Amino acid sequence: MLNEYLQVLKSEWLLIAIIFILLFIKVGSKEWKNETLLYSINFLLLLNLIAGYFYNLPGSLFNGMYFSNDLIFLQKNILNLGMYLVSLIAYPWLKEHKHLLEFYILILSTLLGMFFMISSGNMLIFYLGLELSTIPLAALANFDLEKRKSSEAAFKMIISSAFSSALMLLGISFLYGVTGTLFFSELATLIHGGPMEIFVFILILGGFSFKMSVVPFHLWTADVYEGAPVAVTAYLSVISKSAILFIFMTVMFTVFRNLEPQWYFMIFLLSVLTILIGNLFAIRQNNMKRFLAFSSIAQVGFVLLGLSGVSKIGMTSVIYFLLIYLFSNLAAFGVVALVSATTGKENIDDFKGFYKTNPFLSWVLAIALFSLAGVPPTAGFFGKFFLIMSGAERGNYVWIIFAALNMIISFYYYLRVVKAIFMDQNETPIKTIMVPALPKLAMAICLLGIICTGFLSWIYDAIFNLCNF
Amino acid sequence: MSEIPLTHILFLSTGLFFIGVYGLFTRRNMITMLMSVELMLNSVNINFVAFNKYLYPEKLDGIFFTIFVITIAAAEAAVAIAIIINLYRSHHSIDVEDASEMKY
Amino acid sequence: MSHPIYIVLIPLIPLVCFLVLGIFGRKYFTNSAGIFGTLGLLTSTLFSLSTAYEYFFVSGKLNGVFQKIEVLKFTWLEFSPGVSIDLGILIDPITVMMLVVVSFVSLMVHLFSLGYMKGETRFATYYAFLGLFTFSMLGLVLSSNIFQIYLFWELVGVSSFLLIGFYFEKPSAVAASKKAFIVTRFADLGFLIGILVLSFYSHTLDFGVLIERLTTAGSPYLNTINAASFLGVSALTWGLLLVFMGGAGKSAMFPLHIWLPDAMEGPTPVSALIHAATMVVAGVFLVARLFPVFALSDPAALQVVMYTGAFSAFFAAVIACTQTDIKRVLAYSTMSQIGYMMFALGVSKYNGEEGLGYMGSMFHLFTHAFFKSLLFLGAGAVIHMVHSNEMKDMGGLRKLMPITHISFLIACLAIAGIPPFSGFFSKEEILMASFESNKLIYAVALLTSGLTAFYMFRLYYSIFWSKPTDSHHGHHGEGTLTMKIPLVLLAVLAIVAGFVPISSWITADGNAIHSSIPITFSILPVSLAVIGILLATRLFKTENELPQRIAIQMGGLYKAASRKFYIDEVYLFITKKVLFNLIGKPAAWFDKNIVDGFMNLLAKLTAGLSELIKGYQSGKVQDYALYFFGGITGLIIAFIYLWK
Amino acid sequence: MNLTLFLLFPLFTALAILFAQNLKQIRSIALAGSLLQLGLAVKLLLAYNAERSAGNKSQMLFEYIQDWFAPIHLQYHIGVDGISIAMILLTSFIVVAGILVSWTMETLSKEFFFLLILLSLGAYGFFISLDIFTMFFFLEVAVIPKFLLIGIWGSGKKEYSAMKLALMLMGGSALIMVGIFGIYFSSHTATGAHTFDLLLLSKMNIPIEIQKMFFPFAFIGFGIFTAIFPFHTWVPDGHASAPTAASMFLAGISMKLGGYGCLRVATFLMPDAAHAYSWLIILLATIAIIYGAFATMMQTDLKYINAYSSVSHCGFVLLGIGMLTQTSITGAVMQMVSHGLMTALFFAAIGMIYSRTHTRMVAQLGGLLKIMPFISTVFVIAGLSSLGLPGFSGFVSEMTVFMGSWQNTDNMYRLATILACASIVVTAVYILRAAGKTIMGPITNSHYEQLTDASWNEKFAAIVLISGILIVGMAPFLLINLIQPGTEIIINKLGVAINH
Repeated sequence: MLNEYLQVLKSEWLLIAIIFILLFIKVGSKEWKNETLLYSINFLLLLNLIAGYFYNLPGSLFNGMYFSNDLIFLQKNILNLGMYLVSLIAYPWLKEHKHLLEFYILILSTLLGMFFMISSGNMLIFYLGLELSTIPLAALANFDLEKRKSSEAAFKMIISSAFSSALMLLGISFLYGVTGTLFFSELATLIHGGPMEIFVFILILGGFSFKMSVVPFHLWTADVYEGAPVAVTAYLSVISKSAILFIFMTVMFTVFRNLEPQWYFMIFLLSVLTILIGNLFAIRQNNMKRFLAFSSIAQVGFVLLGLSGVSKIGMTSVIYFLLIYLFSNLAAFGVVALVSATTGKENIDDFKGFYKTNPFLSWVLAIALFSLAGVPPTAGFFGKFFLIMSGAERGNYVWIIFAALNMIISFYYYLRVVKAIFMDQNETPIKTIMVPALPKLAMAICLLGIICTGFLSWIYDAIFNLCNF
Repeated sequence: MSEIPLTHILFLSTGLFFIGVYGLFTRRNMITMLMSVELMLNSVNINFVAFNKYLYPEKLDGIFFTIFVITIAAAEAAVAIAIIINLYRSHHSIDVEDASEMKY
Repeated sequence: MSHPIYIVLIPLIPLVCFLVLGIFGRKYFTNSAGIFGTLGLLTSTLFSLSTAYEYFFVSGKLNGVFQKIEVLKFTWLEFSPGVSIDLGILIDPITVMMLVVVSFVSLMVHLFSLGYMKGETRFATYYAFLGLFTFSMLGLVLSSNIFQIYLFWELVGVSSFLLIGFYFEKPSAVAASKKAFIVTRFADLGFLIGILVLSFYSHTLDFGVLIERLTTAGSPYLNTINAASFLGVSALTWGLLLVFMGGAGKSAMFPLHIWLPDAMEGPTPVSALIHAATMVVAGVFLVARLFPVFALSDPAALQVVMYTGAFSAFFAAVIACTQTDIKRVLAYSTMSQIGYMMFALGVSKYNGEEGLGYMGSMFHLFTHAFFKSLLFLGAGAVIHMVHSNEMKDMGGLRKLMPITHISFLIACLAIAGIPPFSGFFSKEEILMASFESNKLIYAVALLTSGLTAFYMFRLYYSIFWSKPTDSHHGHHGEGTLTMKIPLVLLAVLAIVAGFVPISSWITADGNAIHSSIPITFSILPVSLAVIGILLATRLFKTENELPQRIAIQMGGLYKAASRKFYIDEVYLFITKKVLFNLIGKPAAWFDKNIVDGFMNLLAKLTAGLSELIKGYQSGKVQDYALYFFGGITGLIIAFIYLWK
Repeated sequence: MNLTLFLLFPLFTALAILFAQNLKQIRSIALAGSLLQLGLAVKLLLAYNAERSAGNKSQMLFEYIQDWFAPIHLQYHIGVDGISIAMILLTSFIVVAGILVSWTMETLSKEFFFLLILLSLGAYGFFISLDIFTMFFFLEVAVIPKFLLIGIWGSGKKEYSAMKLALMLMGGSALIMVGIFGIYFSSHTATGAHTFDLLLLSKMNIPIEIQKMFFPFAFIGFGIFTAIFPFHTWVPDGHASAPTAASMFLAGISMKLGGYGCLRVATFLMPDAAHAYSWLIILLATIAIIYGAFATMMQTDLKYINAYSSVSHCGFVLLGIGMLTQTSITGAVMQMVSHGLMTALFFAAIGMIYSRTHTRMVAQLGGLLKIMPFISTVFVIAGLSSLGLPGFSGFVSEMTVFMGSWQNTDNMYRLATILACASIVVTAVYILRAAGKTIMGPITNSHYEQLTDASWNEKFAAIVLISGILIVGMAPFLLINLIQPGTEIIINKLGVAINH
């Protein structure tokens, strides 16, 4: 029995353990050098990542409030991987930072929240996880205390997330009122598409859309991404997004399964809007982080498209895409983080002539962008292709053609950056940057992921076999 | 004494909620905005409690939920206030209009 | 047959010359190229002569009729079953004759050029091109397949292009070569489409089969092609006329003749070879090749051929009277003589005695080749000496260059049709044939022959007489031996060629024609010729102002004639104004602004749209919340209205 | 014969280039790699002929199937027939020549050659794959190298051209993607599963209304790659701005990807729709031919001249495909090969001239024949073959297209054919204009006189291409016999389409 509590909750326990270790170090009187701390923490995270693959025991606890299965373990592993990479690329920024322990404590607690969220079987746990994964992030967004933008971002984030969770709670409360239960499994059977349920669903969908930054609930995204420290932005754009998408899929496919025809229609509207607006805004950005923010918004539109084909393929494709997206986006952010940490430059124009001085970083960034744009031979191509394909299965070709045409726009702005890097002339290019070991490792992993994930079809097959649709 | 029907309570909570929404949209002062959010959360709490009491008295899910909501609201408020204070340091104002540098 | 081996060699040897000289000439054959090419051609000439002997005297006849013999054939490019380009060799009287003419004249030209082109920097290249041309021309005449003939047709065109543009530094030469190529290319377009039409209905490209299928009355092919019609004209007529268009282009028939005079920009021997003896008669050859079809199945098309030929003959003669550039005079006379051949074909019938015109045409082709190339080579010699093409720079050269003078005179007499020179006989046949079939044509022919005599002797006198001999030309003599030999040889042929018994060899249906022309018939044309000569003598033998006066008398007509009746201007208008300004420019503009502009417009629109909606991200958190709320309500509304 | 080698060789060449030290090593590696490819291609040809003469009647030879993404029945399926072999040979020829002409690429040479090889990899992959997904994959692989090649090493308004090319090609792929999905989801194998497999798809009959819906996507999509009117505007800018080798690859290879796709995917898999839309294809093709030719006549920049003439010549490809007779389709394939070779040769010549005179403006050039005879000869040969002179490849392919087109008795089709024929006259006009001005005529600029003629590598490159042109032009039956079986199958499918 106890053993079960240990194993089913293993991932959470590990995180908690790490968090406590860090807390002890924090309260401990001994002064640690940042270097050593960072290396050891990254080592711990690596262990955590590796440990994630062993002794996974599927099961459900707290009479169904918490449940976990192989797919969820996989998702947690993906998040762990992301966490590890983020902490690697955060290295140049944290090296001089005096609060790095707090940073890790907070960010790991958000990860913990996400774990609980994605393996929640009950609205309560889900809500707790959601908030736990949000509130510390707001604090993190403000982590560069002296930066104006940083605090503005944090404020925007906390307020709007509070608002969104309030609306979502309203929905949940009505749901409770209608059905009298908060358990997913029971809800799934009790919902039959009555008007009240639709209303509730829309409220909850709004909450999700806010977190996934789906238009028109996305407006906080760009500002927060721009203001927050790069590492946090990366974390936001990849990990919390993936986490929320995981749970969103579960909720959509289990709880609101009976509303499927209705929500297909809504997802259609939202996705079209998201892709279009995301692209249109991305075209005109100059700040790298803001640009990536909007591009990630557009990506979510595609994810919705893939998700809309309510099928095992669709589910697989979404997870597969998120994995690839994690590699690509983190590679891009890795470069941006390094550059902004060393030179403080974050604008696309600053990257003009970047190739002359930093060929390696340029290639990493370029390949990452190609992968985001979905160009072969990078994995992004496979990810996007399968997403759209699983959407196309429904035969809604308006949507498909729309998405396909928008790929051209997205292609344009990704290439714009590539053009700046490789082709544009610049008399004061960014000076040659010496890449530290940890970020280099991160980039290497990301590149490996970008190149290989597409060709290694067994990854896709594995996900497919795990998907319990 | 006759029982207060559920609808009354729901009216109250809904009203409360939209007062909160209105406050959030109109108030310029960040603290006030935060308070309006709390208002909304509380209206949700009322919902939960009411539903629990009137419709599903045999279980206590609603009540529990309420407790958690209150807790989290407190945490949220704490972080938010901290952020606002920090923002005040840099902006020397807690007027939301001033915190709109990043746009477009 | 015992032919094949060396018949194949006849065209191949020049090809080898071309390849060797073209690739290595510039390095290794800077001086020996001429010898190399000439020897090569000598061998092919010998081969073709022996072929002729073989054919005419040994193995050509089969029970008294000359056969079409397919020596060899292999499929080169199969379009669809049955319809394929086969490279083959077809031997029949006209082929053999052309073989002899082409290889011989080419040999003469090779020989002549040894002296004429001496010291040219691109001497080797010149001989390479000559080789290429000879190869293509021989291939053309040997073709057994209509598409094969088209193939060599193009090659002939390009080699003529290369040779005309040989002096590529001279813009005029470049322009002339372009003109020649493009005009003939345009004509070939007709040829090509003609081939498409004919091949589509007869399901073959092979001459033998094609002719057989389109001539045997009541054959399904013939019926279908006659049944099919476009704009009220039967497909057969269309096909033949389009093919004839190709022929007209190469043979400089009106109105496709404009390239020929300009082509004189090329080296003079080249003009002698290509633009007098061989390439320009390719059109005649083509019509002759398809003659059975013309004659048996489609007289209408033949009529067109006839009238075109007659008109061109006369038209060119008139212009020739007014030109002052001696090569241009010769060019127009060539055009006029080819006109003769054409309408001779036009007036002819297929069978037996009625095939006189055909025979005459071939006869004239044969004789004309010799005296016209002689004329050109003579002119070349003159130009070589005077370094000018203009009559006014010449005069009184007879003492300085006696051999040239004599040979030139012979040639003039021959072309004027004075007995017993070769031109007389062939011309008689033609006149006879036209007399029998169409009096109008006969009249035109007579008139033309008179004019011919006149302008030829105008030319002759103004070169060799008119002025007193001035010796400043005499700095170098008449030219090398290699230049004289061809003149002499050709002169001899110009005299004796008339006695070759063409009539018993080359006829439409292969049977010999045994018609003798009554001496009385010859009186009229000969006397006309003599009158022409006398007139020329009166006007040009000695310098006088009579010609100017007459020119002024004639006024507009003379001017028009000397300006070649403004045909060039018309063409210029069509190409420059219509093609370039009315089609080309708008197309380019449209592409740049409309098509491309549309693509750019899309980009601009996208950018503009994103600019338009940027305010939506206002940076105020309350607006964000508001939009959030709006999104929720929007979804609800959308759901209520749009769903179901 | 393992076709995967066609992917591995370029791959390893590219990797080797990454580890090379200096230009010398890089280019020698690249050349070695490309020569190996050429050898491999020839070996493939021989092996193919051997198989066929051994009586192997199967549609595709050297097939190899490997499950890839099992859940969606996606396979790595490769194999070749005559058509693809012709294309592979073309590619290998051009790759060799392209590497040779960029022999002295000093700036960022490593990246340059790497991208070139990558481009060729995409082309090879495209031609050997028998699975629509993999085809699409390789088609897009080629896009990015093009973008970078033009944008980094190009000239003139290179960024604009590169971006335009990339976006328009991306638009093409977007359309193709939609078309592919349409085909995929309307396919049902024996097991009821969907499939991307070309051969399986060709066995099953896609419902006609679905064909009619998706044929335009596929055809126009691939058409954009082969410069179908009105989506051809990437061609002039792209070719003009690209460095020589890139122009050669673009016009010589990647425009052929489109034609091949139109044939293999659109027409072959959706024959009914092909019949239904053939009038449209022919219309667009004819417009492209005529209008491209006339637009060319107005150009003043040699590269623009050749680019627009490519538009016109690729019109023949589409015309041949649209006419839907075996002869015409065979002609289309031949035209692909011949146009690939001669346009590459043309660009090579232009590049050589440009690298010496530093101008491509017809007006500023003149009398080059005197100064650089070899290059000028190459230029003239390219010109003559592109105006369809017998003995060069242009003639046979164009004639085949014409003969095939004429087999359609419909008057409008006949008119289209005649217009197409007429275009060869216009071609003559602009080719001779260009040649007459640049090669012939007086020398316009005195300092041209001390310019040098072609260096050995340039000569080698030119000779490689010319020999290709001559082989096709002199012995077309070789090419025809190679192609015929392939086109026959396509035609049979089309015939079936008419009947049912």
